[in-house]
Amino acid sequence: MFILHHLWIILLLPLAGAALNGVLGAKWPKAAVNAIGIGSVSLSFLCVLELIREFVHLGASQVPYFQKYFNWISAGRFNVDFALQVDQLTIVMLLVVTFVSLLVHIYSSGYMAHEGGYARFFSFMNLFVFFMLTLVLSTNLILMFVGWEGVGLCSYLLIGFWFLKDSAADAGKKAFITTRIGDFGFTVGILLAFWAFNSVDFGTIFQQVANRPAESAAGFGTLTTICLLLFAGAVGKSAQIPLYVWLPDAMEGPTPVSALIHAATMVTAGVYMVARMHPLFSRAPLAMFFVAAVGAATAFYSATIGVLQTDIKKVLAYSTVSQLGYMFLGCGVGAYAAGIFHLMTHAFFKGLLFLAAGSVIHAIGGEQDMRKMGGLRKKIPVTYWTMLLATLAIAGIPGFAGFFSKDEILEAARGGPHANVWLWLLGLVGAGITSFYMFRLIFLTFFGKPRYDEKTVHVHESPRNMTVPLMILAFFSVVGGWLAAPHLIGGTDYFEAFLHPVFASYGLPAAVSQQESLAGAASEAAGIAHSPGMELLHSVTGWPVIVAVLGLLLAWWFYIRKPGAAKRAKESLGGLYRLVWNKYYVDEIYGALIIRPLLWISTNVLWHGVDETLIDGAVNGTARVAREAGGQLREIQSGNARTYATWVVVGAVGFSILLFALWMVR
Amino acid sequence: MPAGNHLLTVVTFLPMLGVLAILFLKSTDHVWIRRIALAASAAEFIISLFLLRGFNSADPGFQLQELHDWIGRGIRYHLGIDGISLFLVILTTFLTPLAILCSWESIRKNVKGFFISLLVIETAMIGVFVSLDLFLFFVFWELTLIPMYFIVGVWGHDRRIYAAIKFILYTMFGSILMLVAILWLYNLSPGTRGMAPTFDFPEILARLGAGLIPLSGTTELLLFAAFFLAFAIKVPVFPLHTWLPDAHTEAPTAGSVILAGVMLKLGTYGILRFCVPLFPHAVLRAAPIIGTLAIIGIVYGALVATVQHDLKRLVAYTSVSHLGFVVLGIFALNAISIQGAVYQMLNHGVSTGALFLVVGMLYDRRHTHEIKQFGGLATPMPVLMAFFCFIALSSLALPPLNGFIGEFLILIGTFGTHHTWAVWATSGAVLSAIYLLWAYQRVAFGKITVEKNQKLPDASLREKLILATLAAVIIFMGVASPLFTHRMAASAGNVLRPFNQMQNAMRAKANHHAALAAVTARARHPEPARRGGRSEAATHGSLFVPASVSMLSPSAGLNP
Amino acid sequence: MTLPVILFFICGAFAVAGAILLILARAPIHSALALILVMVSLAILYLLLGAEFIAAVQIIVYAGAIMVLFVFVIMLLNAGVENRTNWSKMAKYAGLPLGIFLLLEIAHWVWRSSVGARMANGGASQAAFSTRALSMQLFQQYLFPFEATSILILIAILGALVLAKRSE
Amino acid sequence: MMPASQIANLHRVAPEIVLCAVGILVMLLDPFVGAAKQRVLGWIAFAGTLLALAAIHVAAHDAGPAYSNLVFADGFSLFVHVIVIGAAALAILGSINYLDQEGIQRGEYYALILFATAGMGILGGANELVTAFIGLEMSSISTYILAGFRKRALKSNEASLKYFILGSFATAFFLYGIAMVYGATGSTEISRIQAVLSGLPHLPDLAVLGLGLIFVGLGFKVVVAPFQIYAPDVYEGAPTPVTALLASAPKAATFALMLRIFFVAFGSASSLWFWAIWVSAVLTMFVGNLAALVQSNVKRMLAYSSIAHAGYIMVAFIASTDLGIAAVLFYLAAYALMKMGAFLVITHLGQQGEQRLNIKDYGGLGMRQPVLAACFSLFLLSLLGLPATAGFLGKFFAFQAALDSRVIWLVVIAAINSVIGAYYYLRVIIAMYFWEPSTDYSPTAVAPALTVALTVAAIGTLYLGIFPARVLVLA
Amino acid sequence: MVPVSYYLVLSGVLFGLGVIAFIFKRNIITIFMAIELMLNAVNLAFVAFARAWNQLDGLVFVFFVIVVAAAEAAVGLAIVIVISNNRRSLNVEDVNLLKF
Repeated sequence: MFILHHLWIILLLPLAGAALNGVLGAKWPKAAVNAIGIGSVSLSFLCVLELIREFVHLGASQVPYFQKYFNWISAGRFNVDFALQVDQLTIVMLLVVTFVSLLVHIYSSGYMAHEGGYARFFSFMNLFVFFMLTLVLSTNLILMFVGWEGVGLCSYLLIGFWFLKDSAADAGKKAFITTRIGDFGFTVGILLAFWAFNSVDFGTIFQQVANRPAESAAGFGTLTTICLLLFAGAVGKSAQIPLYVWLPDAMEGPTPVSALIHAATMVTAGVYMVARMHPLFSRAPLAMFFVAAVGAATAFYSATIGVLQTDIKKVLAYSTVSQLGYMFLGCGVGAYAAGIFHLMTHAFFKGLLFLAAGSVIHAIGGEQDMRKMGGLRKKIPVTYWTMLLATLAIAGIPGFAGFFSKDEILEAARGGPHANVWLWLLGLVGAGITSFYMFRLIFLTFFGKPRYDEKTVHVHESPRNMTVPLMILAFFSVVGGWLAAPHLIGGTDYFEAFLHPVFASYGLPAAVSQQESLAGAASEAAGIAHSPGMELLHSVTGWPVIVAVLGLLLAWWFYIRKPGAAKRAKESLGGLYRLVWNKYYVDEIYGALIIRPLLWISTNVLWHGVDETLIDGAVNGTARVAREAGGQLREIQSGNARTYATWVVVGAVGFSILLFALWMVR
Repeated sequence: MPAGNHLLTVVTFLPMLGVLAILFLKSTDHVWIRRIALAASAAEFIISLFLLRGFNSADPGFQLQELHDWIGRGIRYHLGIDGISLFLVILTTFLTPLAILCSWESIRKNVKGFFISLLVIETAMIGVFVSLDLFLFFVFWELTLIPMYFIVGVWGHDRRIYAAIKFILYTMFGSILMLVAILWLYNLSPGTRGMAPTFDFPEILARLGAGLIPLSGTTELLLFAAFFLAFAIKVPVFPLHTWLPDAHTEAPTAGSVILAGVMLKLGTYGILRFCVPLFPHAVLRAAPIIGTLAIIGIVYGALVATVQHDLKRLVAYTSVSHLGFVVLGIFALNAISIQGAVYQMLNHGVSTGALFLVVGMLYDRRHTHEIKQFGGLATPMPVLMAFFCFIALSSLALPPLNGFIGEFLILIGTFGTHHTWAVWATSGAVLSAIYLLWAYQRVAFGKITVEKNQKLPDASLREKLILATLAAVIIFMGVASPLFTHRMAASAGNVLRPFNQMQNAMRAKANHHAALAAVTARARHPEPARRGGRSEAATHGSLFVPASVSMLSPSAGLNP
Repeated sequence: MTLPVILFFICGAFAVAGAILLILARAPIHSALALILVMVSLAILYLLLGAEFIAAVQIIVYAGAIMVLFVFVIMLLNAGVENRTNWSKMAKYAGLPLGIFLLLEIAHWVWRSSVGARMANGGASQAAFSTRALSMQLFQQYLFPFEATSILILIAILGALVLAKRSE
Repeated sequence: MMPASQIANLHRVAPEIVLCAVGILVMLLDPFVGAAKQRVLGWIAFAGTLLALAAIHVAAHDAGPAYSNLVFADGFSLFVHVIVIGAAALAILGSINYLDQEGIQRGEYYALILFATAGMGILGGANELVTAFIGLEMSSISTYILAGFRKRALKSNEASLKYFILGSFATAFFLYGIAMVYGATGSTEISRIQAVLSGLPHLPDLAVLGLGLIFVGLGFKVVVAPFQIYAPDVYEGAPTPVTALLASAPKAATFALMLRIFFVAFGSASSLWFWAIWVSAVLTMFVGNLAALVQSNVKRMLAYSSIAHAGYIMVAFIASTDLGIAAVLFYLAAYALMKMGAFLVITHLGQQGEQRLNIKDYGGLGMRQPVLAACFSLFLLSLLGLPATAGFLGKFFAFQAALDSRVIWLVVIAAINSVIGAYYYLRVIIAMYFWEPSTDYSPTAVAPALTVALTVAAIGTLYLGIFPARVLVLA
Repeated sequence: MVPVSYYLVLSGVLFGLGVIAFIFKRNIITIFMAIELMLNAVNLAFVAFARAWNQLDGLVFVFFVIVVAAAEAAVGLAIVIVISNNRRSLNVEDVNLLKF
């Protein structure tokens, strides 16, 4: 029970690593930096494994397991402890975070080998891990917010890692500020939550809502308001419409960063938060619908953008946005487990995709534009195969991890407690598009003729410390989903079963039962008799699979079979094409509607107008008036004695009149 | 009452010893002048730490009091501290050595005068924080002006004279009216029982509390206005802030540090110490307006800061924004938000002080504040820029750094009494990210645009020392906030006592049912409660019932 | 219309006439003469009021010494006719009305004053003030101011000396 | 009369006697002391003032009415004596080198100062209007002469002339006022007047007229609007030490008389003169401060500022309570000190022929002559009313007294005025410290006599500012 | 039977004329005369009141006033001489170096 009692160790290790590398690393050799950077993360990964071992021994009553360390904030009624908690959900997240980041760290040691600021990079990465773990382990909203903002900070620092590039610096800033806008909602949500429940501890809050009925879907009840506000934070952090704009730009950062932060972990924080707050969300149907709707819309919308991207990383970025959409869709329709499940699988395959993409870029000397690639299949086999597996996974081809998770989500969307057929459709089409652009990516990159200059660029497979992580991740992208496999043949979904206690507790009684009978409900909706074989058959021939395959074929048609077709389609589509090509002009619209007006007003109206003209004008004006008056008064002092005498007489007359007036009044 | 120890007197006047010592030095002997100044302020800091030992955090009243007859006519030499002033004193003694250190080399002209001014101003500021006699308070209050006037006017930059005169006239205008109010209060102080008139603050407070001094609504409002105006100008609250950017831009680094770090707090401290407890009814009547002004200040300051070309001016405007939070926290009249306000004062002192130090270090190297002149500095001076980044983060209230705690406490507390206020204020938090990061990016990131910046020296050991100290404090205050808040809790509650009394009175009148009590509270309450009520109704239609009681009572935080 | 009344009006008329003449005359010397006229007529009024001593002093010191001094200075500096410059607009326009107003105001209030109603001549106790009593009063009751005046005269002498002496 | 009482009489006017005696002595010595040695007379005169200060103690030990109630030697008048004689002493110290530098070193000068002081002493102690009048004339006439003491300087002549004609003009009003009061009450002795007036159901018309005219005369001497009109010219034209004396001492003495007349004699009619004072106080403050804003000649600027200060004193005056009296006296003391100090500094800086009076000439003084500049700043800040200086407490008690008798708006106006005033005092400080040193002149060392004077003034300013208790008790 | 008020009115008139004279004469010497005129008016008033109250004090005052007048005249004329030595004009309006 050592780690359970000393959860803080898991946090402290990466923090220490960050501190060491950050303060001293600059002067150390790479080896030492690696030792500290990677060492700390691997240690905390081991801790997590040990933690799991200890965790399984806990009785159900002891979960979630709390551990309070010290009182962090205390003013009046407002008390926040630095306390950590562990439950199944935490375990999953811990596992994903530490595992993926360990791999990414290892990968980076190869990828960043030739970059300046090596130590800085690792210290930031470690710091990120620290904050991410804080976020996951926290027992109250405030502590969660610490992690929440902390990962944002690290993402800011890492996106802008190559700060000499203005684009990178801009991207970092954009990321931080955009997410901050979401955090505006998140903060207010916390405020509201505190005044509604007089506490910010998950436990206490859940206790209080436990015996509350669900609010009506019509009005903005307290819970609904809180949930919506919190969700605003998630929208920012997890790059959903309308705040997704920062994520594509975030690709300015080094590829490992994109893999770890902008694919596997940080961006999923929103999903985790929603899942964590499920007792509230489950009681706020309106909020639920909102989450689902935003998720589905994003899933579809950014998939469409992904279709036309030519920068390999941008494609992945939009696909990430889209996949996050699926996770929210899952949570939104009440299938939290499915959402988290997808979170995990996505962490594997999307992490892999990014790393592989990085390896590709690494291989052909920093080129990111797919139009300048092609035919790499032979040259970098490891990368190719691993990437292909990941693609199959994300496309949802049966048997691969993505298939299981995405399938669950879509089923829930169709037949779940909060099912909504339109959202399901959106998701479905999105899935099709996903597989299309992913295979487009594969074909453009690895097939066809080399479109790069073979004389200057000599392609080479990446070093071992990069390829090994790829392989490991590839393995998990394949098997990662099998936890749920039995479910296909009517058996239990082990993953869901594992998380069940979390989502059952405080859940609405109704919702829980639906949770359990989810699969059944879904299959009933499909209207097919219960027999393992049929189940399997149905699942593997279900709509998702079909659209996935369609997407694959379409991509094949466009980029292998008839390479010219793409161009023709482009001509025929014209306007629509340009719209999508320019990402629906969203950045431009934001710029024109929000940013530039704001700056203009601040400069001309507020600063020059109010500050300088109005207020200072008034201030200096009074001063001028005083001097003017002085100037006038001194004129009286004409220097002429007769004038003076007259003034004396004026005084005499004036005062005598005054006196007599008062005298007669009496 | 007056304990035997004279710790406070020592703390207050120790710097003057330094001044004396320096006076005896030849004005050319810069080295020793600096050393003595530093030694004096450092000793001052250490001694001030003893306050913590003597301080009993359970006691809400004034402690370590000293009381001697002085001028007579109710004017006495009365010192004392409570949880609110305690840390402000320490903040002062903490920042002054840093200010001295940072002007170690940058001040070349008339070194003697400069350090004397710094020490004098330290004494004056501490005096303001510890004096419990309105007269004494006013004396110190005015005394802070002249040294700062000289610091800005003599060692400042190009438009220093304009800035100096603007600063001093602005402030004097406010304070002179406060003097009138103080005298007026003195004349009222005999009260119904015809007791001896007095300037003694606790005494007056007691008499007011006991209802011995009948204050008509208008009188109270006028008095409040006079006091508040003086403090508002100092803070500065929104429409009265225009002296601040000029003063900051023109002041030398140390001047800005002291000005932003401590002098602005004199205003907020004054509000908290005098305006609120003395004139509760007036406060309740004025709260809506002032709260609005504070919020305008928050957003306005942030927006204007965003578009500044001059780094120092930018930081100055951030002060407007941050102190808007403090004022908001105070006038939310809620135990949490008030503790937050006090805490935020300290944070702002540390963070903004640090920001000004960094800006000053840049100035020492390049002799300009123009952001255009910088750019890409992260390459030649990584360490300095790292500190800059860190400080900026603390200033934009990134958890778990100090700024976050203060800001969040204010927001939490404010939300309890006025939803919309808190929501607006939160937007300020978002904006702070924008202006700070943008500024930081323009200074630190990108390629080096100006040739001169190619090989600027990175932070020297002295500078590293200064900044490291501040960074440490920033983290410490972010992690160990209870060490502070526990000591201020009682006093912060004390500030609200009059309001609780009012509220209890209302409770008594209405019947027990919470909701009804709330309703009557609205009915009997002057403006703010009603406003609060309306706004909240406006924002969240059918908002939760249980919290609504605490929402109405201005002192929700106090009675758990 | 008894003798005192007639006398009063004659002298009063002369006095006022002299005052007006003083204003109108352009040559200082004429003004001086006009002033002497005023003083003499006042001296007569003093007699009428039974203040012989004062009347005498009035003639000797005032009309005699002081005015002689004036005339002497006028001659010394042979001050010609004054050119009536009017650079002081204030005096030009506001002076006369103000002066007249003041005059009338004072006249009005003293006229309707209760004290004024008493009889100055021919009433009860019309014995002339005795110079002896006056001197007693002066040297006992008012000894201190009297001594002070001596210093005053000293100052005057000193001043005249300091100022008028041709600066070396 | 009985010798005992005779002696008592002498005791009670001891200061005046001393002053006059020393004055006469100086005057007599003048011819016998060589032109080179004349400055000795200055020291003698100074000794005389010290002696007079000692004599105040004599008077204090045997206080009471003297010379059939014509003069009083009560605490009040003694306090005024201290102020007046102290001011005279400082002025003399300030003069010694000045006269050398101007080449007008003359015994008469000191004699006149002493006589003037004696006159003011009488003024301060007078309990009878005609006696007061004599005292007034003593001080006035000698100051007329002193004002014109730089005979070759046209400005000095002009100052003297204007001061003289307007002064005697005002005096005539004052005198006519006395006559009216005498007519109304049959007496000129203040205590008797009070008795008569308080006996009457309401004020007789003649008394009202008299009050008005007396206010003209005294207002002229204490320099309140609209009778301030002559002051700037005279103060600017007169030799600076004389200006220092003019600005401080007569004001104090005249205010003392004014207190007696208004509070005692016309105490029953306070509701009448209240508004007269109110109006003139407001006018005075605004005229003084606003006009001072635009002056570039520091001496003239200080002249205007002394007008403004008369206004503040009026604010204390209006309280018409013991608190008010104390406030007035304290203010007078503080004011005398700081004004004297300020003018003495100018005396030194003016240099030969009083040329360097423009604010430009003060540029960078802080670097050139730090100590002197520091002194000057101290006086200016005190005039400005900065805490821990005499000036602040003066204002403070003034406001306090006024507020105590519920004269709120006047106080607010005064407060605002003191902010306006701050500007021009600070301007000088700006010149001294913020400007680059003006190099076109060579700073001259401060003479010992002046040093003593300045030190006394500075220390006094601080002392009154920080430990006023003792003085307050006296006041 | 002449009431005191007659004398008072006369003195008032003289005083007023004195004031007018003071304002309207340009020649410094005549201005002094105006002052003397005013003082005479004062004297008349004193004497009249002395009569009204049947007191000697009034007369004593007159005596003092005359002395003061003499002293003033002496000094004043001395000043006049200085002025006319330094600037060859006796017009008071020429004396305006000091202004504003």
